[in-house]
Amino acid sequence: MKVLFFGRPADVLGRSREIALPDDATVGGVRRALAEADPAAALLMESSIRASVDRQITDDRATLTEDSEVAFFSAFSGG
Amino acid sequence: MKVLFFGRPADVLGRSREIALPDDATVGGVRRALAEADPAAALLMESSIRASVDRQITDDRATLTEDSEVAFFSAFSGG
Amino acid sequence: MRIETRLTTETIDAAAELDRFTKAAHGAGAVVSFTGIVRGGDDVTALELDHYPGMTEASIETLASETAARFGISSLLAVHRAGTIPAGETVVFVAAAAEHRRAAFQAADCLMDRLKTEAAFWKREISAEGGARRIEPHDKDHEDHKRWMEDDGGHR
Amino acid sequence: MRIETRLTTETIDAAAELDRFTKAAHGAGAVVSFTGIVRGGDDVTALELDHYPGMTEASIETLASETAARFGISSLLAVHRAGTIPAGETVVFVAAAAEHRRAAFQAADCLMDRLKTEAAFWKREISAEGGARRIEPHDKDHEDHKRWMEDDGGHR
Repeated sequence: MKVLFFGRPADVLGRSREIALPDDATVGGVRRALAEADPAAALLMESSIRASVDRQITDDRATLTEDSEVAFFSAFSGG
Repeated sequence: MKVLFFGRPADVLGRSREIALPDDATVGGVRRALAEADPAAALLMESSIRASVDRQITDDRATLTEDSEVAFFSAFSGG
Repeated sequence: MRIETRLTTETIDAAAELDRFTKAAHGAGAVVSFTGIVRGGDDVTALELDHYPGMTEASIETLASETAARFGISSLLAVHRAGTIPAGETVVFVAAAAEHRRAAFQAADCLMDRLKTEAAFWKREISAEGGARRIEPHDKDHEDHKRWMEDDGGHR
Repeated sequence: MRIETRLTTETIDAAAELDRFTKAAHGAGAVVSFTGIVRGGDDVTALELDHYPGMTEASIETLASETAARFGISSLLAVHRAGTIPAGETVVFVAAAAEHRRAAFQAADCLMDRLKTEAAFWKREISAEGGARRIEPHDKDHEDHKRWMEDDGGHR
């Protein structure tokens, strides 16, 4: 599955990564899988890093399939 | 001396009048002289009708000469 | 601090004013504009704004200067039309530029509230039949105006 | 109620947007606009705004719709630029039209405060040497944003 990064996560991890759907097929599961596989991804465990599934902001309990588009991002800054 | 009217006073009295400088040569004196000479000018005695001398807003105690330009007007309404 | 005020009996082109104002407001991060348009309907076809030459211009200048100083505004523009203004046309245009948006919003907002009750104009609504109805500030205008008097103990 | 939102990587012409918006806002008595401009200086030559296609547009649309409904706005426009925006160019333009000026001011002001913290953009300052510094909302932005959450018990 494809995971996208925006803001501070993108600064550290680049724009996207392709990973296997973890056994814990939730947003929280993907967060932990990424952080365990790469020390640089530790920032994904910060509470300020929010997530979306298929472009809808969700919490860590949201469940995923292989086709889900997951994104992790720091605080928005528009205008 | 010339007295100008704006707003409600102008609706009733027209744009201006030429009068002799009253013995009480103050803004209040002009107010009373006009109201006594013409019943239509009674509205000048309303407290909401303000006055200016030479385009500066003043109170009724301001003193006048034959050359003063006095104006009486109702509430401003700009914008 | 750059302050420009103008009284005109001609049409006001709000977009052209904004363009010129923004181009001259070097270094500003925020520009807020207000366009006041004569509303038709209820048989109103125009507003007629009488003014007192000399006193009216001075009243607008004073309000603009006080507003710019109060909110730390880098550029402020106020263009006010007088005479007969048909429904759909612009009666007043105000623009405020500042480093940050809060000051620009407050300055434009405050200046409009003050122009409503402190700029030396007298207003009548003209109807299709040629009737004229005198308009004075509403209670709402006085309430809006009062919002700006609490912080500084009044400005008159 | 007419709501238009647009995300663009092209230059925003604030004056042209205001002109078009005001002409279409029939019957409005008040139009408030906000132009946000990239400030240079301190070695900043541009802002770089990253966005998430689809999610960003939806976030702007939601904010505009909620703002228009909340303040009873007849027309609302929000144009937001993305990509690299040189100092001196417009990053965001917002316009609100209403019957009366208070609603138009509040809507433009509130929409800007919400766009700052709720529109899905991520911002970096680009310096002359090519360096990039990540920008996140300031405390001031969060304070500004909170002003609009007191009346209605929050809108998230």
